[in-house]
Amino acid sequence: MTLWFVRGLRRGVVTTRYPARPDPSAASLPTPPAFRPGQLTAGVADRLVAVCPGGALRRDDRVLVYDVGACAACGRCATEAPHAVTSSGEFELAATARSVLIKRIPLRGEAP
Amino acid sequence: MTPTHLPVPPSLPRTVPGEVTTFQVASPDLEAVVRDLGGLRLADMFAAGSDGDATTLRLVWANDTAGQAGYVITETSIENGEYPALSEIAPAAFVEECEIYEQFGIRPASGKPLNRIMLPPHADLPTLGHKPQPEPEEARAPHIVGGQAFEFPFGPVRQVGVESLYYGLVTSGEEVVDLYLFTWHKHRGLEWRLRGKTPEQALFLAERTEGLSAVAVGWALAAAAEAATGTRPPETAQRTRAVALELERLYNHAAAMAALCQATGLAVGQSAAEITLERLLRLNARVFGHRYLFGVIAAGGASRAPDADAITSELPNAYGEFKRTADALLGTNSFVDRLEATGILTEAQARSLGLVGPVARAAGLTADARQVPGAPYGTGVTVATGAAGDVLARFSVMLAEAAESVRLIGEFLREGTAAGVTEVPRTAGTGLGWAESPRGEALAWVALDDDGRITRARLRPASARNWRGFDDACRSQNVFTDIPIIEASFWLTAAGMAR
Amino acid sequence: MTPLDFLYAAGAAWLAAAVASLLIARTPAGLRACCVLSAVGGAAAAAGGGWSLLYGDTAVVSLGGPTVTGGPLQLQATSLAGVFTALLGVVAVAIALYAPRYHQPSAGTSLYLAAYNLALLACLTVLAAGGMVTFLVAWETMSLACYLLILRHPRDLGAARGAFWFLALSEAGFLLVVAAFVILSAKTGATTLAGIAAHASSVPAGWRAAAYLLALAGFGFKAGLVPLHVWLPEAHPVAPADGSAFLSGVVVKLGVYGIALFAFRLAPPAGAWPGLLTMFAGAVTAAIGILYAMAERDIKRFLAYSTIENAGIIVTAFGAAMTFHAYRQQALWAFLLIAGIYHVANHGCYKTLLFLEAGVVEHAAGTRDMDRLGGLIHRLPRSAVIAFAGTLGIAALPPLNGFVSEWLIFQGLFQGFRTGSHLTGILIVLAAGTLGLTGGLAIYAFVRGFGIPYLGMPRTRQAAAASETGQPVLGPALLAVACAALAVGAPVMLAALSRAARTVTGVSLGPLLLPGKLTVIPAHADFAAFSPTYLAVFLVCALAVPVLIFLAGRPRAGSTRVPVWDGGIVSFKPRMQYSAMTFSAPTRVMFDALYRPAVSVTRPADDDPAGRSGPVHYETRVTPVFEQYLYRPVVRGLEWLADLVRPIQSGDVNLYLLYVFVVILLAYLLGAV
Amino acid sequence: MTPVTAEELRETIARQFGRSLHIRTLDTGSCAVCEQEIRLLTAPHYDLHRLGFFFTPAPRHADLLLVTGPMIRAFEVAARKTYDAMPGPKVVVATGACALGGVYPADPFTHGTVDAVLPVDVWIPGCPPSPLALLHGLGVAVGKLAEKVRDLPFTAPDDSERTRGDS
Repeated sequence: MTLWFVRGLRRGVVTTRYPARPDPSAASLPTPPAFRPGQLTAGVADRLVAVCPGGALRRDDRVLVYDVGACAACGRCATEAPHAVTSSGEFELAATARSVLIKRIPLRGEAP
Repeated sequence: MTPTHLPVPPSLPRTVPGEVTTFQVASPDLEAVVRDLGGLRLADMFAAGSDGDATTLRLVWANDTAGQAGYVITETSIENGEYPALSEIAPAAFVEECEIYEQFGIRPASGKPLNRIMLPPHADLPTLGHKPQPEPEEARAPHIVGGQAFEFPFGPVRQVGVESLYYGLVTSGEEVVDLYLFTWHKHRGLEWRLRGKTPEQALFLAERTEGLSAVAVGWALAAAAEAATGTRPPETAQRTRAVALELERLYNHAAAMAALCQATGLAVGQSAAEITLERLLRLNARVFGHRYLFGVIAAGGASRAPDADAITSELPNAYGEFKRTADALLGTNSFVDRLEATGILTEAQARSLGLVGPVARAAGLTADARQVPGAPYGTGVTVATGAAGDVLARFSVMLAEAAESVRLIGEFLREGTAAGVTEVPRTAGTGLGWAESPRGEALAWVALDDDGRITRARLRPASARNWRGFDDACRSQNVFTDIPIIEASFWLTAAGMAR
Repeated sequence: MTPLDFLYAAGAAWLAAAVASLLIARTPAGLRACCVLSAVGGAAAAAGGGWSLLYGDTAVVSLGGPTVTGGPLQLQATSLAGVFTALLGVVAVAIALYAPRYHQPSAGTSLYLAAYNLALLACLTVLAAGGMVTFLVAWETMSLACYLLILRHPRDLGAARGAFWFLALSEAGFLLVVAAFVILSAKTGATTLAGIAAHASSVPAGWRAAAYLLALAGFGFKAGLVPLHVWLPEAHPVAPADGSAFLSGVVVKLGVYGIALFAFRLAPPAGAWPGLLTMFAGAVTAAIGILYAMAERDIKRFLAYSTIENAGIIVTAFGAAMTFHAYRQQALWAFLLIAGIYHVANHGCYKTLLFLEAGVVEHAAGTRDMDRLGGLIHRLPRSAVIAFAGTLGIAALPPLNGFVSEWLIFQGLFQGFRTGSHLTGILIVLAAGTLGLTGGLAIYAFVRGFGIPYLGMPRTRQAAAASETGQPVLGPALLAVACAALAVGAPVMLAALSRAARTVTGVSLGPLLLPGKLTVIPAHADFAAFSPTYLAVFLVCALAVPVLIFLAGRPRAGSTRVPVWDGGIVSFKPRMQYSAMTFSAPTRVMFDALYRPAVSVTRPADDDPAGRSGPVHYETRVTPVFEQYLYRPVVRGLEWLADLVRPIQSGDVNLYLLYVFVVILLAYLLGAV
Repeated sequence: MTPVTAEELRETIARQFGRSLHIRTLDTGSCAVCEQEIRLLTAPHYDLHRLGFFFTPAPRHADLLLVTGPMIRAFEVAARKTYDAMPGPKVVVATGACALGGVYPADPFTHGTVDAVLPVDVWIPGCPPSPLALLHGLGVAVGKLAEKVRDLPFTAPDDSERTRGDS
């Protein structure tokens, strides 16, 4: 046991300070996409909807309906249309209502 | 892979190194062929076919002898819903016999009772073939406990942070008399879902079949699709996959180490192992953008390139941490004593049940899908084996494999890795794919239609194989407090078994 | 007016009950009438016994001239027998309240009741015997009556077997007892017990020791000292519930009484070793008794083994008392005698209670096999409550009575150092250690003995369908009350017992034992002290607190009833509970040297490597060591002897005439000399 | 227990379990990765206990049910039993894309989402949600951390140069 004790002392504290302070390791986590409305034509949107494996994307006429909850952050959409999709960098996504997680993103040429 | 007719009795070996050889076997000859192929390992067995009447039974055999490692598939079309009882000859076939019965309603001729494997007894679920009619009574696994023993019900809701799984632990109060387990609480019908999907779409689910070996299962499925369509992924992409696979092995073995410490109640060791594990997971995130390496494998290649600098800068420290923890554990008697002579599986048991991975290698077998000649591994993998077949042997095998993984990652990075995909043509075909997951050989077999969509996909993660050795390992035990240790040393998932 | 008069009344009532049972017990009303008679007798006996504690020994009364007993019927109510007599009375009343609902009126029942009342009478006579012949005749009558009582169902092979075990061992014991008495009366020239006691000093130490050892063995057969205990687990299950209750509650205690008679009253053997030997025998009996109880799943066999254990505890106390006497520790001598007798009373009450409840369970659920019962607390709530009281008592848990007497015994043993001899002190404390182990195992055993049948969910359909309508309640309830009284009223009981002990030992312990009103001190003020009464009151209050909290908090917390948490399995089967045998598996593993268990497993995995699942069967059987390695050889030897002497029985008349002639000739020759 | 709105519930939780909330996990068909992340919450790097959260194996002692997986229909009985076995007030947290309906549709095998069977109070997206995300979710569940996602648009300015995530 002394062996373990000494090892523990030598390693020191590894515990994150989150949520008091941000945690650097969050930078490399996969995060859900963010969309560039300017690049989102209906065609692009349809391609994204088609490629999304989890059914997180849906096109509702001139709006891209994005369900953050259903998104697995697999990155297929970003691969499909790099110019229109980037990474949101958000990982604190917990919501107290399911509806909060459903985002409506206007397509190009539409007022939000 | 040209189907040839197999003379009976043939002369071994018939496996072409690194290749998949396919034979047509007439249903009457099947029994003789299985006897004759006994020298090989029955790696998998599954049925395919639209609706029962034209069902084809496929047996996948693996040759594990280094240098000539390869696979044999025997195809047999089943008439009149019966086939010879292969589990009488090769016990490894039993679980698959039960699965096939549940899914296609065709059963071994012996007429002996079958276990309930996939489909829960209290639900009516769609199946791949037509359902067994009428709903079989004996398939409900008559677990009648008599005399002075009682069934210790364990699960499905078990301790915190573990998967849902049910043990029926038959005990006399002290020793383990018998043990059986159900995983159908997690049956998600994945093989049923994969029908009609393109390989690329299928990968999304394949990675989530057994998330802790996402790369291996994904790779196996991708490789199956590539074999079916004759696609050759770029060498660099192959090596990328291999880097991901070895990283997966590393973090899984670290996790197994933590689980072993937890099972033996060594809290300090558990913390140390978890620190190692977390560092490896963060490394994964830095290297491939996902802690569990989802989305690395793509049909026809790899969709992400590894961050080589991250590996070269971080992996040595992380592995050093791993190594120091392992050494400290092996120097802790209270830990090692619990592992020694616990959960023994003999080589004979491991062979007859067709076990794979560290479990089989700890018992002295050499089954390792990385030995199969071809990209990216070539023949450069040294397979670590043990002899004792107990938990300690499994642990040692895992440690040796971790070291080997680090070496391999270094080599692959030197030889060059990159993202890159060869387009998978939309053509019909069938193909077998494999990859050595941390738990052992993961297999996948797909049949594609002319549109390149899956008509039948068979996923066989290592867990689907190794659970069947678990109850034997437990039964070798005289106190049931050792079961958590055995479970940790197997390091399987219910998700992979249930699919 | 003396206690003896009560005993006459009791005897008369029981005699009447015996006769009446033969005549009128074939109808329910008649059955009740007989039981009323029997109860009256019981009440009288209880009163007489209780009084004789305070009264001291009465004079020896000789009834009639030469009677059937071959001499006058000599009677005497002694304070040593007082507790036993009172216990006999209480048990008789309880059984009388129980029997009418337990038995169906029938010819068999009337015979049974006759035998039972006769047995009561015989027991009373044994306890009130003033003369040696009276004692022996009564003793033998008791054995025969009990034999008939065990043979309630003569057709049943098991019953015959059990009854035969009982009779054979009783007779063997009887011969030894006769021998013991003959030695004493020959050496003292007295035939009354009082006379023998008076001239005991004239008996050479060797003869005293011989007499005592013979008595210890002889009465040991009845008291169930290991290895003379084998009849209990055989006879108890086959007798009717009240019959086995009587056997355990009274008959076994008479064996203990006999030992006490020789150890303390008639001719106490000289030296320390007889005491140490007795103590050793008692400790071994206690440990082995409880260990075998752990391996039983039949409630009655289980209780029978626990009776053996308790007899062992009592005898240990007596042995230690004798040892202290040998070392001139008169206070502890009397103290341990009191403690032992107190335990007699306690065990008499709760063991009778438990046997009666076993009868209720058997009638309600149709089986005595714990592994086929379960959940009875919902089906038989009254019976469960009463049985729980008895269980607390026998597991020696406060606030009930078993705790008091065992505490006294332990306090006595812990003072082994007062003997001054290191070796003896260590031996006594070792005995205490053994009793400690026994006590622990007893709690374990009775958690099992109550938990498996009464708690959990029913394991069979019969158990699920059990109902307590028409089941007897009063008798066991009375005993439960007696248990509580013996706990709370411990000071009173101890005061009376110290009076009795003064008559027997001449040591007046009163102030030493009970300095205050309710505080008990184990013979030496500087050692320990406790108050059973306060403890009982305190515990009851302590238990009341959570109840009150619950009642107080109930209205606010909107409580919802949900099923037991079962890990979320689809169907929770009764087979998934601890069973009696699995619960005691750890002991079986720990003490397998004693049990020598034979295990047999059948499971599909053994013949089918593929892992095909199927029915699993596991059996473990404990080897009956004593039957196998001790009694079987003896029986074989007897058979061999019988074969040897068979030629004498040729069946030839002339040969028999020759025997007669030779005998007469010898007689003449002897006369001539 | 009397039905309360999620808001009241969270207040109760924050008041009653502010410093000691006991968590029971429930796997309704996950791929074993969410379980791994949950196990890591007690690992030194994240050390859940410092925030007053504790894991308990017994639902009887649990205040919060951390549900992963798409709610297999065959598992529904067990899920309900577990929920019923918990004393009120209780919080249900659906964890991971499976539990939120992102991987499996509602079909004969699965319900597809957890809230089809249990009344979910907090949703934690992610496949798998990293331990940090889980910590945040638990903080939100007890009302100690703000739910940021409510105001996140998930849109990016067009003229921003390419950031991480484009490959």
